[in-house]
Amino acid sequence: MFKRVLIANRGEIAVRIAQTLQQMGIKTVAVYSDADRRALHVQVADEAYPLPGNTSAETYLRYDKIIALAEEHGVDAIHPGYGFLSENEDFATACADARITFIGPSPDVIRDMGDKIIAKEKFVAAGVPVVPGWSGDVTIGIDALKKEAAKIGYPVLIKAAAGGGGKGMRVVPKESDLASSIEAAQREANAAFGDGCVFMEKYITRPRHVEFQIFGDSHGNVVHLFERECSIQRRHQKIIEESPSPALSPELRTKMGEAAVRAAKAIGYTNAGTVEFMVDADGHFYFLEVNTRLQVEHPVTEMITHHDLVRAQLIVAAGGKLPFTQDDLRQQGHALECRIYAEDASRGFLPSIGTLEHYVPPAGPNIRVDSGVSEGSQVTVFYDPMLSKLIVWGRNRDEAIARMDWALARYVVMGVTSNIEFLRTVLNHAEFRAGRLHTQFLDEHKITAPIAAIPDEALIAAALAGRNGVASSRSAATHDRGEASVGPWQSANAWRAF
Amino acid sequence: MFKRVLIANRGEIAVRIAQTLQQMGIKTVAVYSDADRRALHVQVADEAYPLPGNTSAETYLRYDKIIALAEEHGVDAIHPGYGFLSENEDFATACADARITFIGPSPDVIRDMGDKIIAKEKFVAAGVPVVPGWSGDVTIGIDALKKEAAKIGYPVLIKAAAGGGGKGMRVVPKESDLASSIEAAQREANAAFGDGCVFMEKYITRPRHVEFQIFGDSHGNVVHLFERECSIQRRHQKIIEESPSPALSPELRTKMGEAAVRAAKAIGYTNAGTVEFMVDADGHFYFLEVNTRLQVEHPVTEMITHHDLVRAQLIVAAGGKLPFTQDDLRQQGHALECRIYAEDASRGFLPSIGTLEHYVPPAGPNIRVDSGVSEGSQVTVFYDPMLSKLIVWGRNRDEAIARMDWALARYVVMGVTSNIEFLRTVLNHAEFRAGRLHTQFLDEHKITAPIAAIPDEALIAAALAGRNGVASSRSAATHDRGEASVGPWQSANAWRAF
Amino acid sequence: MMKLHFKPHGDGEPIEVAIQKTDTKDHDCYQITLADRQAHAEIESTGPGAGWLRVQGRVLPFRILKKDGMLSVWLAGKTHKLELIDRTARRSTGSTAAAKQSHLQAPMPGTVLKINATPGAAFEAHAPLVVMESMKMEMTLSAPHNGRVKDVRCKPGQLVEMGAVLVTFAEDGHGGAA
Amino acid sequence: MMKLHFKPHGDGEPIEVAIQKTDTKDHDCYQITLADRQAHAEIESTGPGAGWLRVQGRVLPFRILKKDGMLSVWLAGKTHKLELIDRTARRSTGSTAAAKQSHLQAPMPGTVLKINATPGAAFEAHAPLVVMESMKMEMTLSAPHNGRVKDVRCKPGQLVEMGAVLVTFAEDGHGGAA
Repeated sequence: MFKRVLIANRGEIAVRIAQTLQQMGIKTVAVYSDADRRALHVQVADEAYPLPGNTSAETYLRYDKIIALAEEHGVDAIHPGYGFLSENEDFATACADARITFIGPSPDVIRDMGDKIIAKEKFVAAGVPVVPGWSGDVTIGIDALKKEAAKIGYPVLIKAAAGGGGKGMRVVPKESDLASSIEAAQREANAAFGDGCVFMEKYITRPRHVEFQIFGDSHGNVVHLFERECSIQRRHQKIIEESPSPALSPELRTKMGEAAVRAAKAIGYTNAGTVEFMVDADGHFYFLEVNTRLQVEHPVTEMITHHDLVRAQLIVAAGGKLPFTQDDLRQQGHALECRIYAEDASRGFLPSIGTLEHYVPPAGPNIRVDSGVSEGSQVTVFYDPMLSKLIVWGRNRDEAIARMDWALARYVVMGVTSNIEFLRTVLNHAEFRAGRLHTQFLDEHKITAPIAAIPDEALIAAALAGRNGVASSRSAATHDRGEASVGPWQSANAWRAF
Repeated sequence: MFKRVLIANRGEIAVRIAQTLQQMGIKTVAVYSDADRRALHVQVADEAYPLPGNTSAETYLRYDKIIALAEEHGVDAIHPGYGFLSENEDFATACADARITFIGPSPDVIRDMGDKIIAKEKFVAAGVPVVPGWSGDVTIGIDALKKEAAKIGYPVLIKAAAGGGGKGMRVVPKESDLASSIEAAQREANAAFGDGCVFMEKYITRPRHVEFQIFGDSHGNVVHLFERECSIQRRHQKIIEESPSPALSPELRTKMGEAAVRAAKAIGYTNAGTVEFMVDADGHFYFLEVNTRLQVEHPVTEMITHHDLVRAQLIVAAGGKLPFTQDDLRQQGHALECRIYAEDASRGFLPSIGTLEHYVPPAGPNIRVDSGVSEGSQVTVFYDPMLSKLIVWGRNRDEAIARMDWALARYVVMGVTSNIEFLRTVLNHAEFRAGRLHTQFLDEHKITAPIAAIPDEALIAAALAGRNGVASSRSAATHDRGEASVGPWQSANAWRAF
Repeated sequence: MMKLHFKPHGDGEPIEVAIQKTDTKDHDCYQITLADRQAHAEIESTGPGAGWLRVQGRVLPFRILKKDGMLSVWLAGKTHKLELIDRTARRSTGSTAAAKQSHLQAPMPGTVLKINATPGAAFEAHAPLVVMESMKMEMTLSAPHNGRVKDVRCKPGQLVEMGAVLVTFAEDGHGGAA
Repeated sequence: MMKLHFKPHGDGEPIEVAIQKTDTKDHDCYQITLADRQAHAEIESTGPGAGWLRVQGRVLPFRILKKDGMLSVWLAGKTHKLELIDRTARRSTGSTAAAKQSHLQAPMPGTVLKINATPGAAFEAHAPLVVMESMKMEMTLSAPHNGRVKDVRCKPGQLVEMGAVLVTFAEDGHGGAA
């Protein structure tokens, strides 16, 4: 097994990977940008080295610098987490050149699966159903493109060939929107992935997003660890995930799992990956794409299988056999994940930046919080505004939902605006409780941030806290150096004037 | 199901019970002493009512007051937790008289099992092996007692007929110590339980303490939820518990589990209970006692069975059937629990009182902390100095130990002295790792608090923190009302003088 | 007796909260008058900006934060924003923003990608005026109402602060050519 | 250059730590001299009494607390207690307790159960003098050395504070009847 592993990432996933590494007796090496100097992922590592600069392009995407640090500090292997360099074929190749193990699939697999058009062809060859669509050179001109779109039938979906996460995606309801949508998608794809290549496919109305966790080793073993339903999305960004999917019969689960494994075997897949499918109202499923990395929502799978996927990644990357066979794996109970974002649902989900003046994640049996921040952390403009993931387990879906709602109601985030109240609105929607999920759920049910009337108790708390000097700001107490700190209540003249 | 349940307890168990109740949609009602006004168990409840006074006798043991509050506030049922009134037959009877459900076994069972002499007789009748001993009227005089002790054979153990938790227990190595030991045990038993009645039994050298979780409903179903090994004890107080026991073969486990269930059925046991056994080096087991309540270490069982024991208690107390059958139950993986005490291992484990200036429990997958305190909490002289329980799960014992050690190393407790470093010393002892446990483990291996040399880094931290004004005391910032708070670093003249 | 006046953030009428200490012992107990409602409340501090209220037996942990002149109160899973109105103060509260917008501001820090506005050009409500990228997401800033561009104060590729004025609007009846 | 002197709590020689700031930028970087050892260290605050050190790449979160004149430093799972020695101070540190004990103190608050001491009575080292109950546990307070009782300052059933003097000892060669 490796002795020293560098985590080429930040935030909650860097913290979570460090936990497994350290519990396996492996030293963890972190890297950090200037903006992340006080970040949690630095504090939990055994060693940490700076990547000067603030933007991703200057820091976490600079694989030349990361590999140089790894070589300088005797690192055996690099875990890329998700995002950043995790699906970068060049990085995986550069690691191999430096004789450092990249914890993930081979560069070839990353390249092929990173190109959605090639990925689709490979899956078609393995007999996996795919969504009808068109791909080719978009410079054929708008008239030719309109013809292709008409063949597929509106609504049509424009997608970036590289990358994922909703960037470079546009739904086109009618022909007149086609040109502007392709242009916008290309611009976004270019900005996000440095590759403006896009393609079109049939837009399936009210599909469910159901993905299968797959895992392969270098001995030819490939298994799946069941599905995750990730239909609750906002602008193609997943926000609530669960397993089992309320939509899958045991037969459909077996069929889809077998299809995922068959395709993964056909392409010689190793390490952790995810095969994403759309499932329509009639239970037909269509291959979407493969993510060649650990997925944000992997804890859902960990909670229903009781296996640590990061640990399995390390074993497989070190040349070992998968620590589980398909027959070992059981889907026990029900797991739910909510992604906690610093964003303001009442202002169009604009990211909210600032200092986490109060940050108290919930805790209790069968509650897991994978957090990238702690009280006093800064949320900056430079990176993704996800603060944490709240994952719960229950014996069944109802119990899991009740536990999640309980936990969200006790999750204190102040200083930045969070999506916690929005998540609770979704979770308590009758259609969500009934399990009738699809990717347009939030739009169709017009779910927005609730506007709560201010209860008397909040006014009483505000009045009495001011009167008693209870209220104070963390930043005032913490970050004033050299001079005596004065609580904000004392300086509120109006407050004390009465 | 009940609508409103009063928790007649405090600390971590009151917090933990509230979590299950609230997630089941049941309103929780807390009670609190003057000293507990700011305690965590008050904050997590839906409603809370004061019990004036500070000592247990004035507050959490005053069942007349507790029942009056329950009646006044429309409570359906009372959960007694452990300790305090949990094994008090009179309280259970008074609840029944007030038509409030007592969440636990019937008063008759509590009475019979509370008297260790009667309990032993009942278990003998059910064919469960017991330790040879003598019980009777100790006023027969010291000479007669010496004769009885000689028949049993030294070492002999003196135990209180009422209660548990190590109170009123004395090991007597030789005849000359018998009189003073009986006197001390009687005095302690009298103080703790209001009943000085004691008995003698054979003291088994190096026994393991292995107990079985049992559960019965009012429909005649009784099951066991496997064992917990609790051999690591200090002054008869358990400090580390685990399941499975490293000592039990599958055959022995089945045999002991069946014996526990057989006896429980014979006495008509309902709700949660624990049958404690001693296991000697040859795998013989002897009945010790029955605890007619939820046990401190019940989370160990929850983690290996994935069942919520408090939830099961509520279902059974409401007249429902057990939510699991013996065949449903599986022992999965390995769970370990460490009890975190505010006590100073370097000063003879004296309880340590004060304010928790820093309190940061560890978190991560498969780590559960049942905590009765939070940062800023007061640890007082009035109650048991247990702060929390740290429970971890692993696929096997080695993984669980590694995770526990990782978690303990990250558990920050400052302001009071904790036993965390002592626990890590035990956990890292070669004999503990080998699973060779027995109840004299700590004495025999002379495990004491480690005396760590001060590392350079601690001196550097102290010097730089003072220089930079990092250090500050929470109490100075929080509890000074009305005047601007000055950090202690600023007021440390010597500090700034250089 | 002490009276405080709060205004809910955004819309809403000011609310008067009158508090009267009822207990001189250790505990902080108060009689509260809130419009026509009365309540007895206790408060206890559990840390900086943290505490609990006890009203009619119900225990309500809260967190409170004063930031940018606004009070945020977290209570039972919801965060409420309030302004404290100083009835004795001379200065105005500064919260009376112009009813009609005179400019388009950056809602958060980010990079300007594209500008669909030229000085003097007319625009309709909801017309996309500026495309920005922030936190790796593209967003379109649309016109709040019909109007005419007065001045463009940013250029593509520019990194702008939150609140930066990107485009100013001509006042009614004024401005450049149609 | 700033020099600080620490004494490990309990036994141990004072240790000098010399610190010299090496960086005038945002980060707080220092050159440290500790006896014959040198190190480069960075420090960052993450909250009240909390922060991390970075020494030779290693990141070490710490917590620090000043209480009763003593510094406690939590680092990598261990808590270290230090005294800061003020070399310029006029007043004595107050930590030089008498080498021989002149009395028996309550090690913590609790109730006195039993007293095995009468004024003038001689006792041997380890003899049980007082039995107390605290936190529901019984504990025996034993004689620290051979000696003679001077005075008994408590009685059974009495609730005593931590540090309360329970029994005083006669000075050497003095005291009551044998």
